[in-house]
Amino acid sequence: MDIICCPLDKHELDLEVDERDDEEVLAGSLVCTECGESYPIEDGIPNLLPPDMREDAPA
Amino acid sequence: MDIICCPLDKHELDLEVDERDDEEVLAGSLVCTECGESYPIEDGIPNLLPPDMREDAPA
Amino acid sequence: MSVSDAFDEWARSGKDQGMERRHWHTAKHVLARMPVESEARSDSEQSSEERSDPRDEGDTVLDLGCGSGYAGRALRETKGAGRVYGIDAAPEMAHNASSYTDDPRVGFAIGDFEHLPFDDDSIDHCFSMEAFYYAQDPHAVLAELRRVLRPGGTFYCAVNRWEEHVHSHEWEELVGVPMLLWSEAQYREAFREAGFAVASQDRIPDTETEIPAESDFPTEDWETREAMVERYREYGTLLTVGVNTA
Amino acid sequence: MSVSDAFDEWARSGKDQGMERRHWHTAKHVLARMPVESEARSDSEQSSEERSDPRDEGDTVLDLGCGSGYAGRALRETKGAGRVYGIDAAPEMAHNASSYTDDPRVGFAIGDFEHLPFDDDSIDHCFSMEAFYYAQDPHAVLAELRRVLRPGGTFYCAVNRWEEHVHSHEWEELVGVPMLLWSEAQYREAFREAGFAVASQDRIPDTETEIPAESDFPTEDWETREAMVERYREYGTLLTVGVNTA
Ligand SMILES: Nc1ncnc2c1ncn2[C@@H]1O[C@H](CSCC[C@H](N)C(=O)O)[C@@H](O)[C@H]1O
Ligand SMILES: Nc1ncnc2c1ncn2[C@@H]1O[C@H](CSCC[C@H](N)C(=O)O)[C@@H](O)[C@H]1O
Repeated sequence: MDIICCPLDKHELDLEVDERDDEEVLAGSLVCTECGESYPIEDGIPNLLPPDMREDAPA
Repeated sequence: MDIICCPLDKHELDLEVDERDDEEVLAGSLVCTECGESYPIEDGIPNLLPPDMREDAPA
Repeated sequence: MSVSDAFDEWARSGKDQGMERRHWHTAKHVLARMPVESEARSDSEQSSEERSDPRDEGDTVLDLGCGSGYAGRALRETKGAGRVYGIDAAPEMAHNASSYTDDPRVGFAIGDFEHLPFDDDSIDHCFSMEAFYYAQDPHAVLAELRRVLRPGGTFYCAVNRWEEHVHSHEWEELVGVPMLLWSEAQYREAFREAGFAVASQDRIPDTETEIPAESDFPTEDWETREAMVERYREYGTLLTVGVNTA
Repeated sequence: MSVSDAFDEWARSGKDQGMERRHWHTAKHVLARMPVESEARSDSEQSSEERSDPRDEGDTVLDLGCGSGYAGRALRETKGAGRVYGIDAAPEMAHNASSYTDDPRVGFAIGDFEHLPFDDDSIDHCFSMEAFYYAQDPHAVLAELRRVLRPGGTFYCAVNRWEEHVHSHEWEELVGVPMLLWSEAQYREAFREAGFAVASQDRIPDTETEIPAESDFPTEDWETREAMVERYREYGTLLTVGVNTA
């Protein structure tokens, strides 16, 4: 997903791999090279919601 | 028809009225202010074909 | 025989109205999609001096190869278009079209769509049904449209004859005048080359033309019912919509 | 309950597939119109270094509020789209969508369409079905789309709920989340304000949803058969197509 960027400041993301198979990264995170915000990847799907919209965000 | 122009050089046209009723010019001509080409109006309908495409043009 | 001589003859024998009736089956769906505004757009910044600009009274629409002129009449009635101009290269067509309406905001002229008699940036939308493929130089038509359409203006190009539509290939021979035969991709490519963005392209089926029962085939025009169904229900009309991104 | 919590629940109970089945009746006609190219366009000037650009392999399409992700799968299969991305704010929706395909050129992400995680000028076309009106700030969605779409790129915005469609007014209460209710003119105006040209707008009838016989009314959902016919056969889906003229 080479056109993916940080939803907040639209800067590049660095990939940090925790677990992968032949085809894709299953778990890990995408970290914004500008603001440092980290976006989790679970089951191969990145969660690029702004942090305050994430399920685990304090209500 | 205020946006009508010469089909050849796209310059403004001057209206010359031969016959009119209350609503429109029935016969007359539209003359290009730049190239001088004259376009006939018959039964209220201007013939703005390039001159060499007109019916009366020599074949 | 030239294209306009041929269509003068059609106009004299009333075939303009036959075309209107048949083309309406799909043309009405094309017209329904057109984003024609009936009032000045809020984004148009006009000084009070310009208040007589037709645009204050709604969008200006051009109908290329207008035939009986039904499209302009319909857009005035259904969408309140501000002004509608129909042009046709066949004088008898333009005269017939003019005789079917006395709406002062609908005007007709005899003209060639490769040499448009309109100012730059003077038109909001252009519609054309079953006419574009008569162009001798289709690229010249697109260049002219690009010139007369305002930025953001649309060109609705509808044809019943194109490469993928196999049943339309023989028409050239039947009508006796030269006719373009582009593929769907060629339409898109030519539009883009001329500076239009292609906003959409699809086939609009004609669900209204009556198709006789199996036992009536072959008919005068159709070998098989299957072919006739394909022609109308599947191919129908090809619509390509371009937007002037200038 | 938040919109994404509500749709997480829908996804868990398989309602994503029910929506796919129902929405397909009109969505397929919307998708058919999209001018998605399967190969690099001749007008794209690319140096050999840029050959790995996805665009060389066809257009890139984004599906906003993708649900089960059927739109992206269909555009890969029918038009050979180069890449397709679906985003949905409900994590369970994105996970379901991902489980329905193993096409490596179809990707899903959890994301908010008011905060798009895509580079400027990176998308050729955007499709969205039955999602736009959940936007808290619809103008922000349009601004984001304007940013990510390439010049000449299209936004296909399809909704079954809008002002003129009287039978959709009560939905907000039924679903329990706030929902926008724009008129057709408001869609056009908002698109133009955001810098899109409006290429077309029309209602696409749903001719497939079965409508019971007169004697079966009132049903659970419908007081009268007439109202149900109006809902599906007349209103159907409102499609507004915008083109980024930037
Ligand atoms: N170069 C040209 N310039 C303008 N009109 C042209 C033309 N070549 C063909 N035409 C016109 O295009 C029309 C095609 S027939 C279609 C008529 C009408 N649009 C309808 O849908 O019924 C004819 O009237 C013909 O005279
Ligand atoms: N702000 C937002 N950003 C992204 N997706 C959103 C959203 N608000 C709502 N959605 C999603 O939009 C979807 C609407 S349901 C429609 C799903 C699919 N397009 C179909 O046609 O079946 C839901 O899956 C919901 O989670």
